[in-house]
Amino acid sequence: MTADMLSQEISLLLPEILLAGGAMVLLMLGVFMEGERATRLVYTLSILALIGAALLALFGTGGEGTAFGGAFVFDPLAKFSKVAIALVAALTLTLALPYLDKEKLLKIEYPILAILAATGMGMMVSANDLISMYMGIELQSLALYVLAAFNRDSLRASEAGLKYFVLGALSSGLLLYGASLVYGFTGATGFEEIAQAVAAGPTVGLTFGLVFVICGLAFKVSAAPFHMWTPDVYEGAPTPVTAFFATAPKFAAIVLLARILVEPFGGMIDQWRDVVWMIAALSMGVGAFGALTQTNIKRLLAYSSISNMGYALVAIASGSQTGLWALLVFMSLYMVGVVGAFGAVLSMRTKEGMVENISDLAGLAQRNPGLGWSITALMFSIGGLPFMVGFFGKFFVIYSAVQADLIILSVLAVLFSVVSAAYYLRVVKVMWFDSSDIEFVPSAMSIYWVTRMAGLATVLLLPVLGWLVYRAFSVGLATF
Amino acid sequence: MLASLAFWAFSGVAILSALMVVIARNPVRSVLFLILAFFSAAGLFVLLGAEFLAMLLIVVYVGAVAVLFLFVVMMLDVDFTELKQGFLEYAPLGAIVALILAIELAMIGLTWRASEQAEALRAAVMPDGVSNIEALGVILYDDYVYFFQASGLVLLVAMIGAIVLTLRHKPHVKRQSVSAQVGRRREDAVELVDVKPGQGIGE
Amino acid sequence: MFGEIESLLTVLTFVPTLGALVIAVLRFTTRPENQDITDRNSRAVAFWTTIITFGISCLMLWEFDPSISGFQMIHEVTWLEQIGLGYRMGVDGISVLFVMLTTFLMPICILASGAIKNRVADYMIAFLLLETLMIGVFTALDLVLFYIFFEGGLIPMFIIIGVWGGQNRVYAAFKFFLYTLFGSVLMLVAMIFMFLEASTTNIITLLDHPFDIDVQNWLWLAFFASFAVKMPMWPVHTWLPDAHVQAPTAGSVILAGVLLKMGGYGFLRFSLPMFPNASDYFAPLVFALSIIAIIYTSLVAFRQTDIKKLIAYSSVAHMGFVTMGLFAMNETGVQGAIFQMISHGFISGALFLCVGVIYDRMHTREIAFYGGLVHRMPVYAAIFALFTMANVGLPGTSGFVGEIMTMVGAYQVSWWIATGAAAGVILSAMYMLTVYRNVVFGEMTNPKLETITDVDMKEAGMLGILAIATLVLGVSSTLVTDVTAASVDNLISNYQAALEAAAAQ
Amino acid sequence: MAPIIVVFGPLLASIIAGIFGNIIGHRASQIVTTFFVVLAAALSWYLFFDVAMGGHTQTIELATWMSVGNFDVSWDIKLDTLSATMLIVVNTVSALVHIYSWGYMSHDPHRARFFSYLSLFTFAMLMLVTSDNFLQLFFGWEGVGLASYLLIGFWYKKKSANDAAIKAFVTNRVGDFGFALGIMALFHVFGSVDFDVVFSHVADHSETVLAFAGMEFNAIELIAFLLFIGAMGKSAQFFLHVWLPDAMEGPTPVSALIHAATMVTAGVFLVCRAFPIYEAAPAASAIVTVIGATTAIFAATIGLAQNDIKRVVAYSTCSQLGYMFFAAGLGLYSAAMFHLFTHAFFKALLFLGCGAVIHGLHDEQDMRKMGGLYKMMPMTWVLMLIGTLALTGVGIPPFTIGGMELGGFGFAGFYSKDMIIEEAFMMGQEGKFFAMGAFWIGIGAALLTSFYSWRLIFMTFHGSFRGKQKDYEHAHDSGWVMTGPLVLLAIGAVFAGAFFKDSFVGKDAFAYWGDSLPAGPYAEGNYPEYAEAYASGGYGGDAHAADDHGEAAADDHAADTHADAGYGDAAHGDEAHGDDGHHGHHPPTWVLWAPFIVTWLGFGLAWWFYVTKEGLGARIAANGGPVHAFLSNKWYFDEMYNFVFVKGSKALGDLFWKVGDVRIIDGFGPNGFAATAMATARRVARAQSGFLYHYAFVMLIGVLGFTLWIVAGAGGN
Amino acid sequence: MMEVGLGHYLAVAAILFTIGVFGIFVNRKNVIVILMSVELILLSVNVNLVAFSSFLGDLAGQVFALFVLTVAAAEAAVGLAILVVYFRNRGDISVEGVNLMKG
Repeated sequence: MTADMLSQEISLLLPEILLAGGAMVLLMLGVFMEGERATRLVYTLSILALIGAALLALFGTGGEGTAFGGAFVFDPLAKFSKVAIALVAALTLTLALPYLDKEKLLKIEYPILAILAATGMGMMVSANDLISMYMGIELQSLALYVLAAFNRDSLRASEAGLKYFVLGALSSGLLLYGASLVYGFTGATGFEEIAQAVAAGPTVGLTFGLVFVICGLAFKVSAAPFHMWTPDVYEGAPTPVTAFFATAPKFAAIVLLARILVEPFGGMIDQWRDVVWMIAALSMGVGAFGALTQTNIKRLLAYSSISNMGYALVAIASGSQTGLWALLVFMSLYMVGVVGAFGAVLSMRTKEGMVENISDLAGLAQRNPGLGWSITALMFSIGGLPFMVGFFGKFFVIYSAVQADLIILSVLAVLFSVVSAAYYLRVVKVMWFDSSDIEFVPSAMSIYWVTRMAGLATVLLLPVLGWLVYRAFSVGLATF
Repeated sequence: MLASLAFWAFSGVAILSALMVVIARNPVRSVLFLILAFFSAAGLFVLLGAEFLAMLLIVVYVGAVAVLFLFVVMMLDVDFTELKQGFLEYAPLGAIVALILAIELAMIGLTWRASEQAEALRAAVMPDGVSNIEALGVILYDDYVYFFQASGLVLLVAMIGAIVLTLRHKPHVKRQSVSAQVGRRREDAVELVDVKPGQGIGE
Repeated sequence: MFGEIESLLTVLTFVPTLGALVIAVLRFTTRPENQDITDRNSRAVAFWTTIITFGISCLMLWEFDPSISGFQMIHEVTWLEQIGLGYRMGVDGISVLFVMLTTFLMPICILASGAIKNRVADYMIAFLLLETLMIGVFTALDLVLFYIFFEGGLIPMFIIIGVWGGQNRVYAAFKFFLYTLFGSVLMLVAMIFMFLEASTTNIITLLDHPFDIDVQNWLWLAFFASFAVKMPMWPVHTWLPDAHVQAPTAGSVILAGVLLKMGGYGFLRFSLPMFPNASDYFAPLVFALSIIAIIYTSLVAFRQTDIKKLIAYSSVAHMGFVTMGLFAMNETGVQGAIFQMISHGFISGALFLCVGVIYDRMHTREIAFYGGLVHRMPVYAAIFALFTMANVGLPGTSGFVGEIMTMVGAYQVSWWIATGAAAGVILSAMYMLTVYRNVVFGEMTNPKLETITDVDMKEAGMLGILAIATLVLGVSSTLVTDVTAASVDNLISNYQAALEAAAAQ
Repeated sequence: MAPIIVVFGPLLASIIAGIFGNIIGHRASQIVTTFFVVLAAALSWYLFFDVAMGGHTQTIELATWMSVGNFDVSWDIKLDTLSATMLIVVNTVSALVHIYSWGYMSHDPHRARFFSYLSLFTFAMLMLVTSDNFLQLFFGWEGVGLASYLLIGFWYKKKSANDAAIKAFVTNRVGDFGFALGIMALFHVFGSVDFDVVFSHVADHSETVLAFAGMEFNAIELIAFLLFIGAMGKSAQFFLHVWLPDAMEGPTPVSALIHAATMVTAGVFLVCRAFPIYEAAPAASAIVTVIGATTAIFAATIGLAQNDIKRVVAYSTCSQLGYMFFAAGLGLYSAAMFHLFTHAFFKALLFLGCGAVIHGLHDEQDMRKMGGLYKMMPMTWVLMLIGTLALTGVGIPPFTIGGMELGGFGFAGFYSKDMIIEEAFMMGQEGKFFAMGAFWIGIGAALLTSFYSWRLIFMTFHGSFRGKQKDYEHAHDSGWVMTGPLVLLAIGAVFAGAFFKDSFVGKDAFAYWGDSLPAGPYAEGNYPEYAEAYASGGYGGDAHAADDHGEAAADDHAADTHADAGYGDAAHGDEAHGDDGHHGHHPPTWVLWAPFIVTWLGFGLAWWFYVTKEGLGARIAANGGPVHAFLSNKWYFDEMYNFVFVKGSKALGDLFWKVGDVRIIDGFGPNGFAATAMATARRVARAQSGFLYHYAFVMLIGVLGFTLWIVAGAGGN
Repeated sequence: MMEVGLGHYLAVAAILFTIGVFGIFVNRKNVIVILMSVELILLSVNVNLVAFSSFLGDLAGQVFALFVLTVAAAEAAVGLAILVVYFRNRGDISVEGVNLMKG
């Protein structure tokens, strides 16, 4: 391996290197410069590091290609995902600062763990080998386990962390078992090699391995029946952490799942489609029904996330180029909604502290019209109702499903979307129809603007939707 | 023949001790059985020619992880008498699930045949005449340096995580600070106050 | 002279949105203590926006050439072109009048909202957005665009019902929203299927695209699920009475006047021309449901104790005539159905306004509460009588023309359809006259009514305009049918051609 | 211009009085409406002579109403003899009623509205009679329904008035249901609803078959039947008669205008107008006859036992309409029209006379509280007597003494009613079974008519007063504004029959009716030379015959139908000519005298019951035999209908609403679905127990499930 | 005594795996035992990987196992840290207590 080749390969990793290096530098910075100002500096720099990573992913890498003997790949799919992940992570980190400040949780470890998790996500979407997949997942997961329990003096947070960890470890076990079977039956860990082996004809063992891998990853995207942790962890973890959970890791995991199913196991679509089909249908169903009785907005969003991951899986189930770009468009638009929604949740602070009940939103549309309108738009967008961009996400997903002749699944998808519309509507109903005296204290600038902008974006993105679709479209073209 | 015998012995012990991990009443015993299971597994590794991993298993798992478990078990003051109540409630279901899984997986194992291309697809062919540890060492820092670095990051996260979660600065615990002791000056220790009669020391 | 304005329809569609934005700016920049000023300004802005919109729509009608059977004033903008979607607007003889109906009713609705005292700005914004979405439905020439407008309208309506509605408004709003959403999501799947089949969402192209006879039935059913709920047809009508009863007056007017017409419009635009064979195959089903709707809901209406609910049920019955006429698929039937929709827009709108007049004064819609209103409100009694008669389908009012034309059309298909519909005509007289008697005639026994005042100038003006429209169309139906004739002829001839082609195979 | 003024003048007046009534005041409203209607009446007499006598038939097209494909309907004014005749009936009676109402309604605070309604009614009726197509006719048809609804419910405070109004409207709607279906069927068969087009193509479709109610019918028969259902409703025939007596809740002038002279005769007009259809539809015509005859006797029986003075007259109207229908059903269109014409005079007279009585007694309508009024109200008494004589058809039939034929003479009803009865007999002679039945029913009804008419006179004007003495003392004849119209009507009631007999049914009938109606068997049987003269264009050889008949001749069918095929039953024509020769169309003398005899019999009976044995009737009523109860309760029709239709539809409505909509549709539909969804949601939430090991189970079971699925799939492969 | 083949090793791994699964099922009192069950699962994975590696003659499997070991150790550290935090807050690690959040 020559130095040229090495630098060429390393340039593909620049975003990850920036983040990992940044994490270490910031850790030093934070440890040696004690004090609140230093902590804030670390936060700011972390956000900048994430934005930098996004920019690097967009412009700074040395083209596309694989590195380290094919273990790492930087292709349009990875590029798209990394930009999205880094930006979303930066946004959620922005949302976190005021919250942590108020809740006396302002520690340097938070942003550092966040960017390390983001590094892991970058590795996930770039994974081109079972081992790199596993390492990426674990890097991300470990950071997230810690973040979930970050508010260590809170019983709920630690319970959330515990649940997340135990189940996450179990899912890792499943994933690994699957990976070991795949390795055993193909003789390789690299995706390209696996693809070759798959092309030669799937075996039962390989299928088993794949099913285990899918199950392990389904846990990460909180798809049913591996979703059970989601509501509890969303509820228990500190809200900014939940916001982070709901966005970037989901994106990374779903892209990873898509990559695995499409690239190495593309030849086994008949085998895995049924499984993904079932998982998708179950997720949509559980997400739709589970949320109906919720009173806590974070739990509600957890179920909403389960259901939306179901839609993402529908796109994956179609197993086509269309499915892939539909997935990317869907996820991107969904991210907009979720970031905004958690911004809204973070705005729910009264003089006594944070509130999380849906009923606390009562009368918001009147008292705080800006927030009220934003949440309304965001809810409709997440729900995929027309006129908001979220609709197009679902539209393309179903489009890809119909194209793949998954008619029943698409009908199920739309029917569950009606059920889930009920609870999005309930939030809107509480804000618009009910009234109460609860007064929220003005939220911090970052939360204020993120919420408002996300709300506006649900409509303002409509004209430029074509651009997004175009980007995703080219990713799809390049991947297949 | 001997190898076979060793296999049966190691695997038998591993399985039995694993079972005991699960059903032991006392978590301390569970940990100890876990250690036994790891030892046996290490034996299997040796049989498979993976000496380095066998050693690693003992060093890392037995030496670190299992001991960590033991610490935690003992540190957390758990009421062991209660712990096994309701044990049998889910056992039948668990047994059924486990049985089916075991049958399925064993079936898979028995159907194994290397993929036709497996020969060609091998990423790191086991070199002849080189010890296991050497062979691993050669590729670990070359072909697999990426994973090596990544595992470093994982460990960093684990470290940060463990610290951020468990480290506590207890405000009332007095610690020795050498620099503070050395750098102590008179002004820090003594304050002269001019006390007026009948007024006492007040701000 | 305005022929050059390609984007006339786009302007028309989005002018209300602009108005809504203006109000939103007003609303967000006003301090709470100046609330009443904002309210006043919102009303004014909303009113003038709707008037301007109406003016633009008149311009559109002026530009419209009824002799052309295809689409006119097409406006296209590339949008999501990679996958074949696009922003396309246009009108033909079928849609142009619905646009007019919408823009015509909107100023009236704004005026009729005087009783709304709280959150006026939000109310006006919701209405203006609703107008955009409604116009969009009728002008969209792209499947997806149509769907967006079609479904998007639910959101403002949901809020209108839920915020400014009556006692049980939450239930009604949810029922309205979810019921209609349920219907239309299946249509979405069908639309996507069509999109993939024809690889375009351009309605103009799709109209000429022959869909496989095998899939037509499924597609038809999916579209039917949506439009049948929207119409609403029996047995998926139960959302309507609830929604109507709970909605504020203007909401009811729009709901009955325009939103229900979207179902009929959908049949005309999609089901009939795009799936002719399936339409033919399912026509007996539609007829059966229409007749059941006419008779069943008329009988139910007869037993209502709430005026609005009664009128709502009557709307269901009248929409039965529409579906019956549409699927008769002859000129009389289809033109009659379109006419009936337009006419029903005026009549039911006016009836809801009439209810609104007394509701604003007494805050109840119970029939039993009223009685003898004629003593205190002679002008109101006269106007209400007129619309009662129009709803009954008295010749000379537009209600009759629509009913007779649809029935004549239906008779061409089969006697029993027309017979059932004609039986409904008897029942409509029964319930409308009964309610009229109980509300307006008789001794005034309720002392609370003694202070009730007659309609004021504004109310009389609104109702008067509608009355004139009803009567003029009643004696000169060609005003409407001439506009629609070319497009309907075209529709029918294509339909017949498709049936013949299928039969020839 | 004149036709337009005739038709639209009343509308204009109605609008002025209705909308601006409050502004211009009652007096001005009265003047405006009366002016326009009187003007219309005058002009319609002018048009009558121009059109009917002068033969200037014309059709004025005003505007297009509907034009969709073939369905092309315009607003027209068609003037031919039939419509001109109706014009004078309508406008004359209407004008007189307007004038009469000046007096009758002088104390009512809502006079402007009343006059507006009256004029509106007149307009609708005029639209009806001058229509050139079935749809415009339907417009007028429903328009008069509306006006009658408004007028019956004029005193809107009275619940009974409102109920009666609704009953009238809805019952009429039932009729209109058939009518509308008839129109649809017409359009289906003929592709047009214009009279000219339809009538000229009737023969083309004699074999056309229409499916209806699961059976196949001859198209023409079906259409004829459906149209007749409409006529039944409007003319209060058996089954659909229930609204007419109740309609007496309206002010009396209304009863005179609507429920005696004009609106109720619209059904007869319709049948006559559509006679080419009925001629081609023997079965439907038979139904018309049967229903008409049934109504004639049925209504008469009920009339026997009623105590409300107006109701008696109302049932009498019903009964007389029955006569007209059975005449029309037998093909005696001209006779039916003749009776319609004369009936308008004497029935309006009777109603207005009743009004005068009621007015004089301060709104007392119960005959049991009247009596001996002839002293206090001599003028009214005389006029009522004239009306009764006309109604009962008093007159002397022509008889022969010593080879000398003496022409009969009598009141108006004598000519028209006896003509119907005699012709029915003639038809029966020729083998029409139901015609003979109709004849006997006619005789019977005449007896009953005589009885109840005289009963009314005797109970009201003779004997001793049974009400409050104070009322009796204040009873008085009305002023001239009310009596004047009565006198004019009385003149009509006396002379209209004699004067117009020749034109309507006699020798001038051919020229009189022109193409609008066949002259009838009497004229054809007795005056064939006139027929020939007319057919050859010689008689009254003016432009009329040349122009219009020329046009009509273009369709040979129409001419043929008149000349030979006759009344759908060729046998009749042949026999009539064959047996009786030239002047052979004469019924036996006993037939001529039979009505005369029964009329006097009825008079005698009434005299015996109510004068000789005054109080006997009351005693019979008090003892209340089942027959009396049956009659005074109107054969229990109201109760039956109330039970079947009103209660039935209420019950059905409740069933559909509370069970269908609420329980089944909502219960299983949205609410059921919502409940299921919520139950599912609760189950999902319960599964989310919060326990770690549960979550792990679910995961592992999921894995197991998927692997099993794969195994099953692999096994399947 | 039959010749020991790959199948035997895989079977052992499978049994270890199922015991781990079984452990999660039967244990509803102690989180630590659940963690140990997870460790058993990871052990079974390692047996699998090493066995495959050996029989394929490919070192990648052993490398994989090596990283699994490493990560598992890190995981154990984090997991036990979380457990300690939870115990500090609650004073109990009974699994049945861990259901503050549900529904």
